[in-house]
Amino acid sequence: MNKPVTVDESLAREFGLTGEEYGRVLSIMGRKPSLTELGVFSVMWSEHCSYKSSRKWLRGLPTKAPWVIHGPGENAGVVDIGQGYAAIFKMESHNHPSFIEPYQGAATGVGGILRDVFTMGARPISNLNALRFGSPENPITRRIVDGVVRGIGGYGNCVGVPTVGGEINFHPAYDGNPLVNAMTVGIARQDRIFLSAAAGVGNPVVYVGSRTGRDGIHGATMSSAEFDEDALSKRPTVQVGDPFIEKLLIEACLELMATDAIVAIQDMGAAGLTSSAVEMAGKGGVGIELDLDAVPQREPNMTAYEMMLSESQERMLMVLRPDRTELARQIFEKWELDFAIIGHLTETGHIVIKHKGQLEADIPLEPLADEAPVYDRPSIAPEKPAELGSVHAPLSLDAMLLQLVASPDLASRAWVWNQYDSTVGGQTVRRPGAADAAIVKVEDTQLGLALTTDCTPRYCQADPRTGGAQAVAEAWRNITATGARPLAVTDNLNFGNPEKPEIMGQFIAALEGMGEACKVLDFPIVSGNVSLYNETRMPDGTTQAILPTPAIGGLGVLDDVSSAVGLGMQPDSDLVLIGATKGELGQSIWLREILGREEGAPPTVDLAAEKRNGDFVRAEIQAGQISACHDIADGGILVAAAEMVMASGTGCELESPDSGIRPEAFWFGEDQARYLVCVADGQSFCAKAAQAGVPARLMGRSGGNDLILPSGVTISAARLKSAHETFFPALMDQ
Amino acid sequence: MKAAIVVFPGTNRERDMAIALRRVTGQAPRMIWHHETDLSGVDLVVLPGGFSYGDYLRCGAMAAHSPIMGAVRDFAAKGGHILGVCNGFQILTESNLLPGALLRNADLRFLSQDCHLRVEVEGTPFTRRWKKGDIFRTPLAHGDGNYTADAQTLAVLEGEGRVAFRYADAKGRVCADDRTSNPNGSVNSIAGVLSENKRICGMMPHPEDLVDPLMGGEDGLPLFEGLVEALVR
Amino acid sequence: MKVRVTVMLKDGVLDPQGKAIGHALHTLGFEGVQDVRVGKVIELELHGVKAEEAHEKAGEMARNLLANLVIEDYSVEVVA
Amino acid sequence: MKVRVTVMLKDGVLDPQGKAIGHALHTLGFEGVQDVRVGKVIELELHGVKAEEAHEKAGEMARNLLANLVIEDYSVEVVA
Ligand SMILES: Nc1ncnc2c1ncn2[C@@H]1O[C@H](COP(=O)(O)OP(=O)(O)O)[C@@H](O)[C@H]1O
Ligand SMILES: [Mg+2]
Repeated sequence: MNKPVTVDESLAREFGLTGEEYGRVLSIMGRKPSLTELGVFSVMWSEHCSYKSSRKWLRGLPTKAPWVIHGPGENAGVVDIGQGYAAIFKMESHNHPSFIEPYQGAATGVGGILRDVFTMGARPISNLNALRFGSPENPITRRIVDGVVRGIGGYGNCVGVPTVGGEINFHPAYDGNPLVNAMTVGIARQDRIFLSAAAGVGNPVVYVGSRTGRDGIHGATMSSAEFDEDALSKRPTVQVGDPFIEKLLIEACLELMATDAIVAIQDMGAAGLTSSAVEMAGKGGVGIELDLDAVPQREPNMTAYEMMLSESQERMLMVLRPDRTELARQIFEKWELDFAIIGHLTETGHIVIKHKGQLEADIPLEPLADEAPVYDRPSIAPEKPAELGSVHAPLSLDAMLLQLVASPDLASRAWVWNQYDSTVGGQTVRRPGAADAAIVKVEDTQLGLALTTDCTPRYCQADPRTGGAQAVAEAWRNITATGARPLAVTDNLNFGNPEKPEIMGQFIAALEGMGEACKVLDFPIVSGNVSLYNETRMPDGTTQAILPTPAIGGLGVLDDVSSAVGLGMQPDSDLVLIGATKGELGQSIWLREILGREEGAPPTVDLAAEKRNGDFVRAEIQAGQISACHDIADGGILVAAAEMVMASGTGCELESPDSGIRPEAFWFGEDQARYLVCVADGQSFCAKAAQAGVPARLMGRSGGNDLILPSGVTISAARLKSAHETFFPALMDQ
Repeated sequence: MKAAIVVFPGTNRERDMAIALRRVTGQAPRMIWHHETDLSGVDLVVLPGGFSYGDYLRCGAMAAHSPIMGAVRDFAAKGGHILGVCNGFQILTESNLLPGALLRNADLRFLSQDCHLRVEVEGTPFTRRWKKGDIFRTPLAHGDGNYTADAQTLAVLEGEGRVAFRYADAKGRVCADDRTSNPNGSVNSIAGVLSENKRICGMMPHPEDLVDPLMGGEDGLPLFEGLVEALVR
Repeated sequence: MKVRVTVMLKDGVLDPQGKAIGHALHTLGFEGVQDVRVGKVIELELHGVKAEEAHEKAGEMARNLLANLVIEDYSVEVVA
Repeated sequence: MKVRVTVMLKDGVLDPQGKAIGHALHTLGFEGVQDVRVGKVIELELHGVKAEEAHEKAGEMARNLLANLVIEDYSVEVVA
């Protein structure tokens, strides 16, 4: 080691371990660990890698269904989509790096999640991203939005994976802690799926991809700590992404995966070489020995500690069949990528690290994994929110509608998605904005995937249990609204500091809600990621947590992709409202944007109604009875109708609301489990719905280019659009 | 028509192009890795879109020096037909097989959207299925599509009828200063140009991504059908 | 006054462009090229200031806008 | 030898990046900024050559690869 450092409890604390955890390290090792060993323990036992605060609760989530091939525990979830194909997908956060350096933070977030998917043998075919930013009024928000959007585009566009969907919210709670959650979906043949469990004592351990530099050392521990002023001094940990190398890595890995050379493969993500080596050997129940002299290095004089903890991007670790090593080398050389045999599997059950003739680490893998801390942290169950009292509309319906469609959370995202290549690959059937979920065809088949990300953090803040269930239900509904069959979920659980009992209480309640929704909707969770400590330390010493944000990434399948419907209003149709309306305004966008209040309980989530209504809608789409469909979410019925009009330019004339419900509650209430659909004959369609026990009523008739309110007030599609499209350009190009 | 698609490190729209070509020829085009140098038996060489060498330094600059480009030059010299789309267009200008250069988009952002093109010259292998003045829709996706050339070069291009396509609005109106119809700021709204013999065409938008009603239309198809017609042997 | 601000990636920060260019130069047959780093140069024409002040002002611009100090270093030079 | 190749857009070629930076500097309250041009700088470490040869070699690299002479000019400087 270059610098003589004393390994002791205080250094362990600096590395993010508690005194008790350090004690555990001492007892496992039976001696004082070396610096490199302490580094390995600290990253493996960080929140990011060990899930120590969340693991107990994640176990309760439903993860199984007949179509689930691999659930949580692999690099990404794998589901059967039919005809011998599998969809492989996962979502992952890059929140902290994106605050420090928005462009590179977001770009490397995309790069990282792509690797989790192609490491399993899938060709990535779509990216999505779920983003949360601070208040638009905060001057730094603009810089962060700009960097994050450029970063996502810069990486995704270059690697040639279309970015087809996502979501964006603004709220002051994210001022010092934006959320960047990236999701990748890939396709593989079911018989060509690659796992990470190493096998075969003596088999070579091979390193491919970019060289190792001093990037992001302790990135995993950084992303497990809350933010304070010191964040700035942690800046040298920023990693720079190289999407060009990633593209070569994808092609080279897929080419190698077409042979029988690979025994096991794992990307180097958070905690780099350490976590990939430990996980591969650990899962396979073997030992692993690495010789760091063989690691391709970008900088001179790197220490073992630095190499083991580096988070340099675009690297993979593989265990190969010894007789195929040369073949693999040739493939990687063709793609001009570094290829190095850096070790082999052993029968010791230890990870042994050698560098410059020195033994740098020798750790037994079993206790490193099995004795990793798991905490049952104290929690306080969230209080039920007070019901919203009576509220009154201060403005006319048309004025409120125009204000809502122009508001930050509802305004057009075209400025954003127009910077993402959404067509590369030639399989994008519905681009962003065209349907409730993006639709991508599976090349060489008629299969289609429906992809979406959803979460309504303000609901989760008011009532985490309902909010968690709502996020799952909305993803399910968005997939259903295209005609697709929802299959499975990936999640990204973004919360504050789990050491605070109220935050832990939010986390537990949100997971309960999610779990219940997944169960009732038969929509298992097959992969995901947890991001805790999303808090900002304020100058006065207090900390501000983000809104609880369990982002849900949903995936559905269409057996015949041409059966998918979009949300654009179709001409000369009856517009029908599916689902019951009480007019729930608590925590609605209307309440926040028009009255400036964030109050009340979120809308009720009735999972049985959700399922009944959704199953009916999907069946009718599949039967060719529905020509357009849009789920009703933020902003209620009127905003949904306006969105349908803006999407196609075709107008509609709306009927009067149900009597007994105040107009603002009818039009802007956010009651769940509802859809607006275009059908040929509304009367008979409603009768059919009634037979299925699904509430439905005629809502209007489409045609022309105007949205006509029951009062006769007319708003042209063009006027709606110009209100809708102002926000982003005005914020960003000022 | 025997088509070949050149693949450089970082090329990413070769599959889209292969789909379009297969659609019109009924056979899979040959995929040529940039290290190869043999183009024998090929009627059409396509340089597809993507980010060859990550678009580092300048888009297309490093690919222009790939081994295959020597063969492409010879192919051109013998009167071969070449289509370069997006990054392929940039590679053709960097190789001096087409005049001018492609600068960063005027508003400095990557653009991914549909645009309308007006066909400016008819009867070439690339435009024979259209009439002069026809308008078609096509996606574009690039950060550096802002075509420029010096005044003299422009005069030659315009004078010799070598501007193949111009950005226009849906009605065919061309206005170079208007970012809604000329999104990247190209001089004279130029979206595609031709070589002197009109056998080499470079264009920024992606007609290959609009050849299937499922993906939103077949507006790009005539380009490929025209090529098959012109190059049938 | 004409001022030139040069912005380069900090030592140790990966420079994907530099790496790719180095590789391309090698392929083109240029030998002996060891390390390639790519940066930006911003030339500013500043009115109404003397050399020293121009230098100072350009430095301020670099810190505020031209350089991303998280990953980049800058230097200022008064050219004319 | 360390050589620096600076590549700038030719006079007369529109430089939207320079314009945008000029605009942003103005918005930030920097006054007297007249003209802003943005270019690239490529720093090369060349082995086994003397200053003069390094200069020549770098010029050749610029003409071959580093600059596009249709739109750009370059200059070469031996730094160390
Ligand atoms: N919230 C969650 N729900 C379900 N599975 C999860 C969740 N968080 C993590 N997982 C699963 O735990 C495993 C480890 O996750 P992670 O450490 O994020 O993966 P990686 O090592 O690829 O970064 C993965 O299989 C992931 O899908
Ligand atoms: Mg992984």
